Amino acid sequence: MQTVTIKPKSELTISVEAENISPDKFAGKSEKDIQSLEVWLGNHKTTLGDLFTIKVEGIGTAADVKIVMEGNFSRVKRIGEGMTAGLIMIKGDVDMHLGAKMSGGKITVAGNADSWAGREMKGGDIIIEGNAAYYLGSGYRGESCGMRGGKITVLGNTLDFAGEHMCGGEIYVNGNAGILAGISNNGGKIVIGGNTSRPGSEMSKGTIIIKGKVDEMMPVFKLEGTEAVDGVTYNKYTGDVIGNGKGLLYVLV
Amino acid sequence: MTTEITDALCPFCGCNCDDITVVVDNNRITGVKHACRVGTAKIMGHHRIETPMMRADKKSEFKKVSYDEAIEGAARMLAMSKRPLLYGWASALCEVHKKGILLAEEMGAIIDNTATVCHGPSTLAVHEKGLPSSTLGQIKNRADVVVFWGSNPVHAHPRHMGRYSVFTKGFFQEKGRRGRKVIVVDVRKTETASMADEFVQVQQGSDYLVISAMRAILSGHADVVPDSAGGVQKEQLVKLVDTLKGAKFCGIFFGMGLTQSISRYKNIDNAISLTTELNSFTKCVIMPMRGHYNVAGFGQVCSWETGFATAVDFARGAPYYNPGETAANDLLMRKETDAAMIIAGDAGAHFPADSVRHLAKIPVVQIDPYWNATTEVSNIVIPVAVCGIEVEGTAYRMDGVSLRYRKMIEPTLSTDVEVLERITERVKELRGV
Amino acid sequence: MELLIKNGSVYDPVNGIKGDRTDISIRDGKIVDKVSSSASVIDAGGRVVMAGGVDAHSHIAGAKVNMGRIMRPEDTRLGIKPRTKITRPCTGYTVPNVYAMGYRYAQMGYTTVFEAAQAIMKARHTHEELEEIPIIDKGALTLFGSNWPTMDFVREKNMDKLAAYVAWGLLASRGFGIKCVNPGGGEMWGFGKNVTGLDDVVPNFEVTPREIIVSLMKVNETLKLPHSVHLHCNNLGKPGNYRTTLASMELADQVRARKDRQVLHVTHVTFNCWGGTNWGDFESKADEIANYLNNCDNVTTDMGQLIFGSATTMTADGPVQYANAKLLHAKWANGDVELEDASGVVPIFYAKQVSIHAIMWAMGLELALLTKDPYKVLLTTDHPNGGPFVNYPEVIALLMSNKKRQEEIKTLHALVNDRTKIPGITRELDFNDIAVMTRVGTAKVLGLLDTKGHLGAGSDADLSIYDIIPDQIDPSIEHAKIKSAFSSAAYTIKGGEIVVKDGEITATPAGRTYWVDATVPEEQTEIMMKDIRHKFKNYYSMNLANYAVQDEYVTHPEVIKAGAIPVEVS
Amino acid sequence: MTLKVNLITGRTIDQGVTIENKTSSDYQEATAYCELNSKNLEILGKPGSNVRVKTRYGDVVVKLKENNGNPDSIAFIPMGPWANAVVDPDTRGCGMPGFKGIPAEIEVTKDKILLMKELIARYK
Repeated sequence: MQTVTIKPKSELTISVEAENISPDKFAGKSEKDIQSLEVWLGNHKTTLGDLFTIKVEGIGTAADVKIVMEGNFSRVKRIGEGMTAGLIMIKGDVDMHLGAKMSGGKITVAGNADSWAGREMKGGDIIIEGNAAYYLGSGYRGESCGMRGGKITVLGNTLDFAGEHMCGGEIYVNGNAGILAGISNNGGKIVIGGNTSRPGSEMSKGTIIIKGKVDEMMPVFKLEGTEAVDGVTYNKYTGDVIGNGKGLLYVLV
Repeated sequence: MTTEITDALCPFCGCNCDDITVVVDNNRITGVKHACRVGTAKIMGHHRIETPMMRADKKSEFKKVSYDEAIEGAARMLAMSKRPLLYGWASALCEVHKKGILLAEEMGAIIDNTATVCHGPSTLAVHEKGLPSSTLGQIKNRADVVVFWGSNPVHAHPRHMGRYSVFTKGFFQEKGRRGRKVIVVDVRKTETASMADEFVQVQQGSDYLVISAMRAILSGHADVVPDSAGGVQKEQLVKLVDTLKGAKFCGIFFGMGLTQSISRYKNIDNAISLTTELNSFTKCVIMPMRGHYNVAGFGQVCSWETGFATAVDFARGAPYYNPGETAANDLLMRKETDAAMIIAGDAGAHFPADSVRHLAKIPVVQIDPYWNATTEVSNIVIPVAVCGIEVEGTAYRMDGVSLRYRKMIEPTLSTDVEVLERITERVKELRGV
Repeated sequence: MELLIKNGSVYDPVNGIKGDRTDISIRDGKIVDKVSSSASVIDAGGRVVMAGGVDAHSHIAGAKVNMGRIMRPEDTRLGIKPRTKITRPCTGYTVPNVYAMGYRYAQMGYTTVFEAAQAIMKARHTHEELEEIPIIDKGALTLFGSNWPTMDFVREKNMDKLAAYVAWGLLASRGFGIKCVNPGGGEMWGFGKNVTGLDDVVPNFEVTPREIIVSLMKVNETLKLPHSVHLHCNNLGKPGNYRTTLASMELADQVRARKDRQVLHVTHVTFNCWGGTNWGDFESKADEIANYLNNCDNVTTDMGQLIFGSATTMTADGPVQYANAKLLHAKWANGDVELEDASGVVPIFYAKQVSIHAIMWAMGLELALLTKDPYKVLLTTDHPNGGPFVNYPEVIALLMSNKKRQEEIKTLHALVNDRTKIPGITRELDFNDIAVMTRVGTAKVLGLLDTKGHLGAGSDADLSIYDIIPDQIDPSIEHAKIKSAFSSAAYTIKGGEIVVKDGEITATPAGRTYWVDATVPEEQTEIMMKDIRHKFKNYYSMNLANYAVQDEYVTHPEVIKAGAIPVEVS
Repeated sequence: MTLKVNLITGRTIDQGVTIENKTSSDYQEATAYCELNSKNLEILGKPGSNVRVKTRYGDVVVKLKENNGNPDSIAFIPMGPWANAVVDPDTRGCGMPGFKGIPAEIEVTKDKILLMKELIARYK
């Protein structure tokens, strides 16, 4: 087991690009090695040790690495980007691109996550106890696939375009989602505990379950009757009909 | 001595009219023919900033300084910055854009243009769906159905309908206006809507639903479409789809009604899909009504130089692009920007209060011929010659056709290119590159 | 400035040098017979030396290339490289930015590249980009095949007016030669339709593709243009189109070349040698095309080789792009130009297990290997249609190694065995053949053999040294080494300057832009211009005065004189 | 009296004519107003009277103007500093702030319309 504890040295206004905060990058490294890993503060190249206090106990492979982040990381982007294993526990807020392209391991956030959390995620687990902003588990500009695997859980709310271009994996949002959740869903599963609007537009595959209210339904779904999922009765829709999509949209009756 | 310049180009809107006659008397423009009111006003000119100005804090008055002092001050301000923003560019020529991108590279800056509050979302939609479009002459020669969706050319592009889309005659459209059906889709009954053959009034923010309903109808799924969508009766939508399908050539022109309302770029994404799908039945093209005469040019230059159309972040030496993260308002709203250069665009007037509030707090250098709202939040103001009137160079029309602007009169001030070259040289020295 | 390249294994087919150890002398950007003892010396150490690569068909600049970039940020983010002290930042794989375009060609040892299509009305844009592409020399072919004046003059059978229009169009676009894409189809696409063969009549213009092609070939020869007509055949992208391609090639017999080159260049044949009647019985007919080429001497072609992975298709063939977008459910850009043809851009992913793609992969190779004379089949990927140009070394390795081909075939959809001849072809090309397909042949096809494609005295000092010692390598077995050596030149020398060393850019001089200034009698131009003025007054959306590309957009011009009347030598 | 509206902003020809002349009274004339249809307008007063437009994001005083092309409860302010005092800054992950579709309240006021310079001075 290798435990790495990270705390901010000062309040940040400019976002730090810190894809090096990842079990894969820390594995087997000493405190000094980790402190000297490169991060970018705007156009200024600096080191992790320059911006954060870092403590390391033990040593291990990526799967054995546990990164504990204490404090406000709302200006630290790309934490856990591309990680394949291990654990990151963030006891505060985080900036954009949390766990982007990750394929394994687990990230937990006690606070809120900014946009693009779990972007193009392939596997692993992200749990956000607060809110997530825009483009939760989405794709990158122009790509046809966003999230492909893994699981994202948000205990609070999320904003627009959650699960955009999802090709696989699961997103669970306890609270509300903004507009166009699951837009262009190509095979992922999205469950929204609260309310949303215009869900499932252009979906071709996959499932979206909405346990709250849908403010505005897209006029592109065919009502197939009602169906019970886990003991709850939903209106079952198929669509988006424009592309003869085979998506399933369940909305609480 | 009075001379007349014919076939001159208008440096105002994305129509880039190239049939203007300008009367010049003793290096002064004394008359403009063929241009619209907006173009005439721009070409005839306004009150100008005459010399560079500086001030230590934003609340004090400006002091007149030399170009040398202003450029030195600007370079020092920018060289110190960790998150500089270079914003504007729409009223400048492509030659200026190239210099701007080079400066952004040298400084590790973010460069963004006014499309970010205009057709930036259209670019995001093009990433999703492409852009089935054409040059404007295709509309002129062929279109028998013309749709203005969330755009109001009577106000924003006064000669568009006359030159390209509605009243003009063309090879296959000998009757001009009488041979075309004009449809306006908008929230308000605008002056353009009043001139249309059909007005489709949508509920504000509901264009996305309307377009999806039309696509469902077009693909033979009218049965799932409810009685009304986005405030428009299904009956009218069915009729509208029939009209578009039945066209020989249909041109759709969209504006801020789609880019700025809720759903943002997904509105355009959806409209592009509608256009693509209409091509199974007829010929249909779609085009953004670009605002400034060279806002499109910045997108072109930035794309070939960096690979990305706008909102490019050079902080790490290689271009990175992600509007929502790297666009001007994203950064200003998050208060990340620590110095800004605003050039050929007026962030002070056209950004939301929160963004302007941040601009008011950080060092700002402005490069512009005119005193505007950005001047009010600037520390250093460097006046320049007016591109397209006093400076020659390239601009791109809304349909992507590039045109060369000739000089109408000789400039009396430095040009954007000269100022940027000097700032870049000095920034390089200061940053020790 | 003098430079001596000693001890290279030189492949210079034009001058009869086939791997012999030969010294190359360079002075002031040109190859000379001898240099003084004070010349700088590069010891090639027995490594392969060839003239700088010449590419006659690649989409490197202009409206549709930039549309490819704009619509594909997912491509731009590939191949990202920060700036260095010498180089600007690089981005993109299938649609690189202008800097990557120049650097990557130079890194492969290429020094001259021609953009394959520009509409006159959008030529200014093409040149804006060409100006920004570092290092390489370049030029652009101008589209004429669906232009209204072309069709009007063909209908009137007035070859004088057509010749005058082509000459004027080349000047207006600063173009290098006549590109003809799906002739007639571009106009019909204006109303969403297409032609289906050489004899369809284009409505309103009452001409056929056959008449357009033959007329353009005729005026091409009247004008004695350096290059021939460069044809993208009708019916591209449709199974069974090899018949149209053969019929188009036969048209070359109707016209006699007035220069020492082909009458017709048929481009990216991978997309035009399709057999079968639908996607189910789709098969390669590359052998039929090769057979035709083996029995004719007035037509040349290029491969348009398919490369597995991501590609961005872009062409003036508007209707085929719409069909592609529909078939692939892909994003689609369309760029019709008033009175002047169409265009479209569609991304594609070529997958080894898709039978159509596997068969197409074989087609380009079959064409190159079954055609006896390498001068008749140039090496291209029709960048970025078949795949990005950075994969030329992969194609070279495939052509030089049957072993590599067989290894590759094993990974492909099994139909490649039944629907193509590639499994049974054992021919392996040698360095001399490769030099022809990538240098000499291309230069000859373009009509630039005076100064490009060879290492004789008087030629441009453009050359490349590859880290291959011919007598110490068996390309058939060591194909990976071949690929890697051609990917990353040991030296690229452009105009006598070392621009690449050990695969890294060392200097970024500006390249030149070739264009053709063809003269016709003034009265002939004046008669033709009456039609043109009428079209600008009534149909174009811009004024004639603002149409032609100004000198400011070609700051390093290399003007080739041609024309219907003798050019006075001053 | 307060009127609840959905606020949109956008170009007008006069805004275009004066856009490079922002210190002029013509520019203020062209942009510092709010259009409502006559039915909505009557609730508040007469064309030409001053109103305060308030949103979650700020407030601004502009002149009331009649435009019967507006449907009920749609208010329009030409793009510019006055409109931008009250628009929604959220770029919704797309870089584009909310210039259209902002819930707003309009009330009559005796306060004067700030000059462009004064309006921007509020941000310093």
